[in-house]
Amino acid sequence: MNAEVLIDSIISGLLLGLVYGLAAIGLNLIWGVMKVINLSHGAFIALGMFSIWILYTSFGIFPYIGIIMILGLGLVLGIITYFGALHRVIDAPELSTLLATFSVSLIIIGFGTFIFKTNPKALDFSLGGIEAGSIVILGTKVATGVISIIFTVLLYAFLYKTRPGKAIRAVSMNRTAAELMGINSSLILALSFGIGIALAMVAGALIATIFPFTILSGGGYELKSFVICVLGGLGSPIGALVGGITLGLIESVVTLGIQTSFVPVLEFALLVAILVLKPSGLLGGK
Amino acid sequence: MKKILVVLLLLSVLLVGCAQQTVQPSATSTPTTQTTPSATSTPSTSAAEKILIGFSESKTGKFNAESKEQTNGFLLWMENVNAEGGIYVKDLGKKVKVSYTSYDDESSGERVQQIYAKLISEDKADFLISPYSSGLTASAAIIAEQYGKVMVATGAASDSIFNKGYQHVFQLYTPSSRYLTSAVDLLQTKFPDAKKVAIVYENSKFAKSVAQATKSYAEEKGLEVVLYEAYEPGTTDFTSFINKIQAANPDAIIGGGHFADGETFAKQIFEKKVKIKLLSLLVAPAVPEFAEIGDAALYVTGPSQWEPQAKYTKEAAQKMGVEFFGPTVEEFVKEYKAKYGYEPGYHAAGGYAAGLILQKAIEDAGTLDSEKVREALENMKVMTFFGYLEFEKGEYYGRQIGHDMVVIQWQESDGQLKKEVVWPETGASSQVIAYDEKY
Amino acid sequence: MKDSLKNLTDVSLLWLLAIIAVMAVIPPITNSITMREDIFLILQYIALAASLNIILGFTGYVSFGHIVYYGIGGYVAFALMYFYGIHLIPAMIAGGIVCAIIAYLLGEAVLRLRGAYFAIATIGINEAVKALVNNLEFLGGSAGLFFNFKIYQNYGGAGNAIWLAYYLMAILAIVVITSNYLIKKSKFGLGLMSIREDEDAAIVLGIDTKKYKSLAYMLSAFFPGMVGAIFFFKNGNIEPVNAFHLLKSIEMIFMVVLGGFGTVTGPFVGSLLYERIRGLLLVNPLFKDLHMAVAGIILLLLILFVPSGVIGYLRDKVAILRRYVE
Amino acid sequence: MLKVEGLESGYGTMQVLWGADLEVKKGTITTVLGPNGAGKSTLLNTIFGLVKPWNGRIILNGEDVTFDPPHDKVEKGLTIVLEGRHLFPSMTVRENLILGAYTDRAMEKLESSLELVYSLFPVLKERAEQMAGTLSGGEQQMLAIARSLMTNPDIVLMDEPSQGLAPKLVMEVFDTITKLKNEGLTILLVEQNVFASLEISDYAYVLNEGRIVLGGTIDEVKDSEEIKKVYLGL
Repeated sequence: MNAEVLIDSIISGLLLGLVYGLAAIGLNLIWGVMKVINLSHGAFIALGMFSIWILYTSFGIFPYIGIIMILGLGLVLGIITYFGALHRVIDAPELSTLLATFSVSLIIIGFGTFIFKTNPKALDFSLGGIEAGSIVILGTKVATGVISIIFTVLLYAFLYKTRPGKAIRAVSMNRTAAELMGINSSLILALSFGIGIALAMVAGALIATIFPFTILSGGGYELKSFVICVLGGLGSPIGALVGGITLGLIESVVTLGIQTSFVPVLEFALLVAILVLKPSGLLGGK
Repeated sequence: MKKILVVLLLLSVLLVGCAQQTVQPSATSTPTTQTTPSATSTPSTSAAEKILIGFSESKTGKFNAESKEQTNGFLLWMENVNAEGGIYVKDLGKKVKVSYTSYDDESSGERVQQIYAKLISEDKADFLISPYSSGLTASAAIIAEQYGKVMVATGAASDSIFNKGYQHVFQLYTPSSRYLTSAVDLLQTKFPDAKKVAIVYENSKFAKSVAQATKSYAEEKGLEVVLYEAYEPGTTDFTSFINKIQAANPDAIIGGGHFADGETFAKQIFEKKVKIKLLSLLVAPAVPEFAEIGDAALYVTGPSQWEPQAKYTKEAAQKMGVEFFGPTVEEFVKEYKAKYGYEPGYHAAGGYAAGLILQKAIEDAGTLDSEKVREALENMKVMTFFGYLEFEKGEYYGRQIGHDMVVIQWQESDGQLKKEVVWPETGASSQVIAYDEKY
Repeated sequence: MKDSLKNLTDVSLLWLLAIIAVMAVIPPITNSITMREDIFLILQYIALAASLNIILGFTGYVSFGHIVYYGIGGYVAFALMYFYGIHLIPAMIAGGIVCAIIAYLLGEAVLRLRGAYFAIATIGINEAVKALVNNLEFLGGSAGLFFNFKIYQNYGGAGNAIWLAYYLMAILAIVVITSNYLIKKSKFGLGLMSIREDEDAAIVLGIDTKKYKSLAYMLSAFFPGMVGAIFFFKNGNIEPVNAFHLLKSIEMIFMVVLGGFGTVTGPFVGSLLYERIRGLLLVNPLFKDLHMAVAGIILLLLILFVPSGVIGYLRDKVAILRRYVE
Repeated sequence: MLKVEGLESGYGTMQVLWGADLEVKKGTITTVLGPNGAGKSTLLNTIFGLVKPWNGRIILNGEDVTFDPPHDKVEKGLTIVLEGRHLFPSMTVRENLILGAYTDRAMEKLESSLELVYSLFPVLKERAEQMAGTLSGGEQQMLAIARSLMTNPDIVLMDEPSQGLAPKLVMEVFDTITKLKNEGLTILLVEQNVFASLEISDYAYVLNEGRIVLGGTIDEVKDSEEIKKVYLGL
């Protein structure tokens, strides 16, 4: 092993981690605001992948423009899903929300399998790359990393600078108090869920620009998202990004030292250990 | 709201009613296709009206795509046979038409035994075809064996099913132990300077057994295996893995797993400009969608059970001194295209061949009796559009020993990516090109 | 415990056991293989759902990766039979015991977590164990283990071996349902339910919640371990992807919720209904290609409109049932 | 200004209010007294809409608002200071206050409301950039009241504002309430602290077992046998 390999692995881990982070951010936002573990997260990631695939292959829309359309689509779908599947059970014990979101996942995957089968798809699309010795950094990966950062920054600006963003934060801290301020908490919850879903779909679309996928691909990212959220602290959007980068680095750098197939053992063992020892995440204060 | 509740409740009560019915012998779920009203007595003793073939297919879940192709192939065969009046059964002195019954196994092992038990004891299937994939076939085999029903296994390449003492399971596919050995042969013949191989595989049942066999074969042939490592199913980023491979500096990379990981792996090897003579991957290159990755697919090779360009001809059969049975490759491809609108892949060919081989065995045996048909299969040596087929009689009873893999390579002609058969040399449609020629 | 034994005469348990027993003897009487396979699956579901009910229904802890115990039990028993030729029955019991021990150890850590945190941790445990077994070469790694058909000769042939598995599953289903009932009727069960309603209040009442939760978790792991042992014995091979299939975990939860969370009859009714709904969806020409989506819609409607499950709903609406249905 | 007629409500299947009637006149402080468990908090929560009314009518400024959700009532000039404060702990004091002015109605007056609040509670101005969760108990109560003022209300419902505070702070809270009245606000107060609340109120009602058993001007109530028996121990 030499320095070049190590540097290459760190860069690729970092870029991959940013995508992982974006995939997990929606999950974490929804958890933070609604205290709901969204088991339809993976299904919506897959939906994002197929949306960009349809936009690109059928309508010839440039993927990074398509992402904006998908953001809107995700927002609408998320809000519909909230009122259709979650609104009635939002105050029920977590089992109800777990199963409600899982049933949404079944519905999406069910129709998805019917329409798309489980054939893998890929976007034949390239932005070139940067080369230095044996280090190759792909344009699409860099773009994906940059877009992930942009979306995270935008999300933070939205949460801290805008009126609905502040309302989301208020609702996440204390729903009753938010109601006292005249905030329609149902609308805010729906909005949060919509944003969470929109981010999941955008993440799916971005992943589709770098990796092949099937309708079932979302499941893997959903599980990874759990690990990421726990690493970075459940409920904290920025934590998701940090957790994502941590996971990306673990996957790319640790792989150099151990048998690759042991990485998931490490990841999930870490998930359980952190939950038990430090539930606020690696970064969390308390 | 109240109304919905009531409706749901009624629905539930109705379902409870249905559920209780399971307990009564009469009512069970109906098969997906309507078959003969009832075949109460065993077919071998009565003048059978129809030959019923039973199998489970994966209409949902991860095997959905492959299984669908397999069924398509089978249905085409059934259509063809029935168009000619059916299979000629000598004992009955007439042709008997074929029908089938199938259920969805959801790509999961849980239901397979239930389905095969139902096919045998309730639907009275005369013969069985395996589910798609080795794992599901292994579960089904126990039931088939227990009731002495012949099961033709297609879409199941594992060797390990066949040293478990089964006497009624016959494999169509080249077993996994020989999946990538042709790639090793190809490498040694065409690139004699290449000495170092990296064998990397997906950590799953199928890929692992292929990799194990390939490793010992490569070492036996005097190649140096410089890296032998697995990656997790569902891996999407191979960057570090490829770094590891590059550090070992191989002349060829052989391995892979299933489609998605294979496609990703190939794409990322290209992106990292890995300099090797041969890249040979399981499953992915043989699938038409592999072309979606564009330039990355160029010069990638992979084993395939069957290709439309395959040269399994009557002349070849004559040369070997065996019978040629069923349609020619061209006929099969043409008919399949006409019926489904696209070129068949090997899963579809396997599905057709499963029916074909049963037909041949029944005609040879001249009866529908399971044991006689089994003997016919045991002694069968036949060339078909799918290739030469023969089954092992020894420790691995029923394992395929006749059929060979072809190696395909994605090459360019007129700016279009096209699959070419590059191995075995006798059936090759084009010469193999070194992988690093593309850079 | 004495009290609960006295209550054994209660109608609610008796009719339930009677139905299961009647159901279970039909295949041997009619000698129908199809029915045996159908009912085997239903019995397996009943045993799994009722096991999960102990921790999920009574205690209110959402064990989302509960299938891990089915897989561990299956692997332990399979390995004992495969490597040492041990008979199914002791191997099965060993599988159950190993699961209970693992549940005790893991419980020490994860039972401190509440709500969704616990649910995520159990998913993590399942995935970690699956990934680990995938890498354990002596258990065949990702390829799993595979019986030789000859192994069934020790049981008088494959036919007898499968019947043995069937009877064991029937007995197990009855045992799990009975233990559900005993728990519900006991002081222990009352303690569990107080944890479900308000864990802090339960502590204030002087309930040793730690011990109670641990015991409930061990019990609810013990039975699935044995179920896994029987299933994989009959299946003839075991692989990580089948043994630790997260979707099956969710199926278990679905059955408990469908029938009625925290009731004794619920898991039974839920399993029966679930199996039938699936059976209908799978073969109905209208739904067969969309059965997953239809299942999702049904599940959603259930969660939204009948959250207490079929039994819970009936008990609420039909007063007389309260006396006869537990 | 606010009129409640035959109000019934409860939790699940348990009825708590059994037909409460009361009226709050503009520019006054009205107190609801009653023993523990009489349903005082439920009454306020039902008026505000946090607990759904089962029966009866709530009329605000002549408009029937019985089944309006809470956020709509805020838009119509009603607000509540809940028992237990309900702040946004990881937002700054200033952010808490600004969120108080979330509705369109409140937005218009954001600047003047803020000025008013800072003049009433100078301490909040000093701590404007501090996280709300780090304030002392008394300061948190001030912030809760201040934040409710930010909604630009006509009428403020207050649930036990003095609960859990040191005696000195209790007096401060009651002073504040009087100041609010002087600013022209209408206040409906629920209190355990009978003496202090009677001191500042114009009208009082006595709630017992979910029903209003007595009501009138402060003097009428003070002199009634009922109140003497229950509270004054005479």
